Amino acid sequence: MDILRDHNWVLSVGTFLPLAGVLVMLFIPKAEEQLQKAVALITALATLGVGVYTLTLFNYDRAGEMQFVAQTNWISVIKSTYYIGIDGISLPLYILSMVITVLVMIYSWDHIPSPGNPKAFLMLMLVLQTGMAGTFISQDLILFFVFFELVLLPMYFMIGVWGGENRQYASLKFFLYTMFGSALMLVAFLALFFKTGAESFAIPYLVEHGGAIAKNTQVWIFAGMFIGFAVKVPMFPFHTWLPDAHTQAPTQGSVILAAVLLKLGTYGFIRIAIPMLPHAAREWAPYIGLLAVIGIIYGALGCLAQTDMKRLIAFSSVAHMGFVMLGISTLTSFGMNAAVFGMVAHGLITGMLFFVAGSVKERYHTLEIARLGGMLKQVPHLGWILGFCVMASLGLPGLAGFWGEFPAILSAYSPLHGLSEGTFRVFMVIAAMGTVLAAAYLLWLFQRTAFGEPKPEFGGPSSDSHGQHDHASHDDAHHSDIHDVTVYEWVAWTPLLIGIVVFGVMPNLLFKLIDPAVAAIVSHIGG
Amino acid sequence: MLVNQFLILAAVLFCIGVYGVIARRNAVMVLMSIELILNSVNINFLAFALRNGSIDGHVFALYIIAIAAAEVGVGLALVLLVYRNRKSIALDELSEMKG
Amino acid sequence: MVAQNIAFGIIAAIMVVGALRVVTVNNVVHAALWLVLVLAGAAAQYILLTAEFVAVTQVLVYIGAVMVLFLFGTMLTRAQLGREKKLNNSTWYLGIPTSLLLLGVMILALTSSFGNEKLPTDSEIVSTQAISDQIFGPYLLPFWALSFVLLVAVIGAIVLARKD
Amino acid sequence: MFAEASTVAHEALSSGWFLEHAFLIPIIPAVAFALIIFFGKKLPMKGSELGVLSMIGSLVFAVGAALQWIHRVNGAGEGQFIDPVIRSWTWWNSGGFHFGIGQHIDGLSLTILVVVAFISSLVQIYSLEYLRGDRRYTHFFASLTLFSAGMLNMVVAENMIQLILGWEIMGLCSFMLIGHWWEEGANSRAALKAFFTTRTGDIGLLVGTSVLFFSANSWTQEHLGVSGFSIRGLSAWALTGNPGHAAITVGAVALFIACIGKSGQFPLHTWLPDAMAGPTPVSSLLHSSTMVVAGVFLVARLYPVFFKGMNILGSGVNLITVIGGITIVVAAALAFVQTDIKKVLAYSTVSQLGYMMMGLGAGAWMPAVFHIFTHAFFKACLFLAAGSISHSASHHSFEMKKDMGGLRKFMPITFTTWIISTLALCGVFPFAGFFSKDEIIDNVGHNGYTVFMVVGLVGAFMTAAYMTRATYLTFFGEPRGASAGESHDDHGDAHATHDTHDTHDAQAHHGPHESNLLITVPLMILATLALGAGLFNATPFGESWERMTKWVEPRSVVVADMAHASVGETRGVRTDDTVAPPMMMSSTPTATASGEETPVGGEALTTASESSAHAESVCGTSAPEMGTCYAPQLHHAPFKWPKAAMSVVIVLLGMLISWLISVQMYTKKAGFFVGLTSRNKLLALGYGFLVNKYYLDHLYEKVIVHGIAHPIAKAAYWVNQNILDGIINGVGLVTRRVAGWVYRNVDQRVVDGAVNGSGAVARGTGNALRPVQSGKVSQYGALLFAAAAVAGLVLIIVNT
Repeated sequence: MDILRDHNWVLSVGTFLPLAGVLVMLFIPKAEEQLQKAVALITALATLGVGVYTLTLFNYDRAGEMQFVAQTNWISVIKSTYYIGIDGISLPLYILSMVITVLVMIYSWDHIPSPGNPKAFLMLMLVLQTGMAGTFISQDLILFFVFFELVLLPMYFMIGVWGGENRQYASLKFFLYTMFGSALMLVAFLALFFKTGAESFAIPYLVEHGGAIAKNTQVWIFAGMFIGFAVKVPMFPFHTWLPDAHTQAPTQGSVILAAVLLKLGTYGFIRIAIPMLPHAAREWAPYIGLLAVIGIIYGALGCLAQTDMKRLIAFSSVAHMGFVMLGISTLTSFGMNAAVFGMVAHGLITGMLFFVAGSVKERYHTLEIARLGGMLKQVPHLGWILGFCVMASLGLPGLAGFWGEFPAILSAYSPLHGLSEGTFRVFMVIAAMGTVLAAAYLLWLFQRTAFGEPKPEFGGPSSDSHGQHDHASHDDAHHSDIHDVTVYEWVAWTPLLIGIVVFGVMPNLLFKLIDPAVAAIVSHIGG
Repeated sequence: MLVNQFLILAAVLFCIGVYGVIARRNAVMVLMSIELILNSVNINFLAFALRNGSIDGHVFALYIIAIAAAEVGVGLALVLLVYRNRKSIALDELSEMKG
Repeated sequence: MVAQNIAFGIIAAIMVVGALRVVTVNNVVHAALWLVLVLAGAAAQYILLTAEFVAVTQVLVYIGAVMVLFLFGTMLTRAQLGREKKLNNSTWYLGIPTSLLLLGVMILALTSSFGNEKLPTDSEIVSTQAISDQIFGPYLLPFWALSFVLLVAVIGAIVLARKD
Repeated sequence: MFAEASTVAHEALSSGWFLEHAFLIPIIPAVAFALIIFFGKKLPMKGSELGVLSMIGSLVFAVGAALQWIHRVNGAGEGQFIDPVIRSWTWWNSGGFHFGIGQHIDGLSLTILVVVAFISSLVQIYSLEYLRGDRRYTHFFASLTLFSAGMLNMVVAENMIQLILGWEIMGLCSFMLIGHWWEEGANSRAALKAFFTTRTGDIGLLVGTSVLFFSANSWTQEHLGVSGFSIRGLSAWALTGNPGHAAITVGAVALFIACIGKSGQFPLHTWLPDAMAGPTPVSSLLHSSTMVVAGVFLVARLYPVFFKGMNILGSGVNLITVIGGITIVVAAALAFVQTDIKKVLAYSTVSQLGYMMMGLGAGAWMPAVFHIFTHAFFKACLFLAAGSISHSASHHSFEMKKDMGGLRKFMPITFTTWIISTLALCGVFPFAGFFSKDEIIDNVGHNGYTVFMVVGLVGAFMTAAYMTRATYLTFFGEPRGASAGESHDDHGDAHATHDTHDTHDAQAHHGPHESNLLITVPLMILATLALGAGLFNATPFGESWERMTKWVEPRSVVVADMAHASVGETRGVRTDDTVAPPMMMSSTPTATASGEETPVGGEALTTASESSAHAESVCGTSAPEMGTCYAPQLHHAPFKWPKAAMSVVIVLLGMLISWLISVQMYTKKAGFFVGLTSRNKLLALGYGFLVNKYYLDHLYEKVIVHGIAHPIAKAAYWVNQNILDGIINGVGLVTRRVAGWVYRNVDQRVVDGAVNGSGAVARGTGNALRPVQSGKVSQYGALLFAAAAVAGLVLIIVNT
């Protein structure tokens, strides 16, 4: 029996289990909030359990090949099949999506954003989980597209219903942007389908035959995919939805958005656009690289200009995804390894940063950097966690961020042969400068918010009463709820923190997985 | 008879319906335009059914008719409700989704 | 064949005109009546396409039920029966380029793909039995689904339209 | 993930457990750090005991390894290459290559290991007392321990990535420790500045590493079976692999930029004085003796790369020497106008680092490394003494003019240790500084860098002068300010808030007194070393005394490398990279030559290098036809007493002049009013001066001091504060401005605007996307159908 097809049920189960949970929750009355939360959490945990089981079954010596492959007829009319499988690139992201969902569930236990209604909120989250997991395992373009879009709606409602004061604007912007992108993406998919003889939508088939398409056609098709994915990433000119969406979304929304949703775009590039259209990829690579470095510098400048903590973190996502895209644009296995690692690392770190931002907002009712301060004194644990994430985010070696950042810079020195080395070396230097800017804005954020004395409005010492102060003396409503990290937050955050350290110290945990899979993909580009 | 004469007729009807959907202000009118569109689709189905000598097109045409009936029912019910709430069925006054 | 072509031409002309009136006329009731005309034309076309049963259903369901619904809806919303200003909204002009563009694209696609391919002429009328065999054979599941849809629609309509 | 490596047994060279397990040295404090963070607060001594114990543990391991290394060297044959003890495990792999983490232990790394572990231990013991009762006692020790872990890791690093790891961790700890008292904005700003400045330099580190990696990787993989990050691989590649000139030059320059940032060399040195905002033990450990030499260490570590890249010994000048030389003078000049004792020491540190850089740039590898060694002791001692003063005498103030003076009576031990270290710093004969600093100056001259030899001598003169001034202000003359016992809370409380602990404020009010044992014992130990460390490599006393040279300096001989054979399997296996021992290639004429020429005894190398005139190892000058080089052939200046005497005289002259000026400036002025003591001092200064003292007074005050010294120094300081500093701050400011502008105009208007433009199709114009989302179904319909039409069109076009 083919080892790569053993246990091929695990993926389907892991993907669709959340929907079962949704069904169950449908029949639980709205009033039973605790029960709702419990069911949702149990479902997420069960899903994660399946994911872990997948990890144990996964054959790490053949991480380069698709495993647990399952293929059955689906929409025979358009020759689209239900075709799923997982390899070294998909696996980390697949698991990441499950972990993040669980943690967000835990965090939601006592952080249901207004206007309440945990039932709908958690159900949306479970649907989201299905969409994310499905996107990472689908081996059929139509299936991929369906999951890709399935992700869109729950996020739209999350932002639009549970978001901040300006939520409708943000959610519609997010929605229209991504719809616009995915429309073109779909056209590109169809064109690809017809150009390869309208035989099949299966990704391996298209990867095999896509290269034969005439170069100019490839460039056009790639353009469609590029816009579709670049909006999701987001890359430089298409990034303006991100700050609004992040700023307005509820904490859970921002976390999932940053941790997983942004990865759908980059994953699409690695899995679909580049291997299917190698010639076009070579044509586009310098421009992608250019946009990537622009994004790095530009996002950093954007961060420096921010006065709102959450918005700053959102902009930093633009910069970090710039590094990922730079790695991808080199079309070398070095770069793509860095990119995939960067995706996971950014998921952990930025997700964590958004958690912190959410908790700060909950305590101080503001994210104005100018108004915050002295967090280390008032909420020491929260402050130190923020510091830790800041250090991880600016790419400190020994923490996960470094392994996405430095190899990306490294790879830019020698891109795939045939690409202009000079151009990419310039990119390398610019990207390296980006790291300094990153240090600048992140430390600036940390210094402004965590160091110094707490502001008087939040119970800090007013100018005359200097020195130690006890919260008991300040009990007006404004900062009576400024407390340190709660137990739910600890439970929800610890795995992320541990992950950041572990992957930072032992990067091979991931690289060992990624490398063969990436090599398989790069082999299609002829790299 | 050409295949195209039916298909193009359907296309024309379809586009007229589209125009109606876009241009009309009165909800009932919009529903009517949608009916136009559905019918054009039906014509297509039947034309292809004849062309391919298969019978499935007929079945789908029937389904579409049924669906259309349901849709009109619900649609008009909605219109009634809206009218009852705001004494008007002018669509451009319903802009709740405005950001 | 000539006869059929002529019939098609006439009916088609009537339908197009009717459809145009539907979307242009300034009176809801008139529009509804024009729509009846178009639907009848469609039924005629179905017959030309050897689809008797569908044509009959069209007449029964649409012209019978749907239009009545429309008229009731019109009455209940007290749209005055006479001419009515501002049946079009402020941005109606957007519709023209859009629909023309759409039409162009479709015609382009159709002509390029079907050229002047002919329909088979010798095909006999599709018997109702054949259709029912299809519906209650391979298409049984969709049929059930459809019945549910109708049920839901009826209930939904009642719920929505109830006065309380 | 780290699979145990199978270390090939060295049949030729002796090894030992400590050598083989040197990688444990950084791991001990790393573990201790974790323990302190998680359990420190619960422990009886708030976790400090863990820090101290871990440092002592590392020290034991380091010393053990060093002894075994010495044994290894002594056991080796003359002229034989003593290959470093390298172990490596796969850390990460990408693009089919494995990249290792492990240890690269040789004389250099062991020297630094011992120094770092030793000074860290002393400083931590010192801190037990100095920071007693501090608000963040535990955090302080945690950061200190983590710093040691990072530094030790950087020193044992087997490859560049591992080195960067340690390098950045040090930067982080420096950030946390400078900002230890972050309640005050000034401290956190200084911390930010330090981290940011060094980080700016680190661009070079990233770029340089990338450049070198891609230039070297294929060669090293083929010939040595190690990656292009490996230090061994890079050294061999630089000397043997005929590297492309452009690549290695760019790489070396880029790396050197990082060193400039980290070691506070000339353009980027401004962060170091500000870093004195941190607690004194931090200044003593990080910002004088250990962390700031990281840049120097990097140059010494990858010396072959810089040797080739900078064309050292190839011409009379190169980037490293220039930067080093400028730094020496500029920093020394700045030290004259400081009133904060720690700032004086900071600038002196900068200028001493300049010496090391200059030495390395001029091919004086051994003296530079030896100067790292000695400098660590006496500079750490000086800082700790300063700390002891502020702790026990001057009420947590470091202002020499305001709060010190005449302390020698109150704190005899501090005074003695300070004097010894000062003499060592100035390079007076029997003290440690003499043997290293003088060697640098000597070799720089000998290698043909005459200009820089002069610079070095000038620097020595200035060093002597400003140190004398500082000493005078601190320990002589009248007690002033806080040391006079008066408690002025104007700035006292500012420090009291964090230096805290009322007990000591109380004592400080009792007036100056000697610190207790926890502080004085480290001082005495360090002073002893400042006195004696020079004997480790006492060139003047003949070659038998040049132990460091023998033990530490890598021998530049051609070795045939066995690694080719093992490349095949080592590549495949994940436990790879462990290097087969290089073996002596008796066939190579050069090696045998250097073998024959050597007289019996341990000093094979030195003779080889002295007789290098006729038996020249090709390493460094040209690539050997077969085999590999790991170190360039360097020359050693034969020691000549006259030269040494000259420099010593210069130093003494500097002291004398400075002393006279100081007396005239600081005491004489007061002398009119205070009276006797100062007159006594004048008498004590020698009768002859009494006669025309006003004339001298006039001469010194007006002509020399105000006429020359002050303007120059002040100008330099002004340039420093306003121009260089201004540039750095300005850059930050401008960046923020630009950012703001870009954000407001480009992001919000142009880019967003372009997007919103599409909305304008639907209706008129307007900000944001509102026009599109008018919420009107009809417009949505229009958009939808139009999009569908466009999509269809595209589809048709693509499809036909």
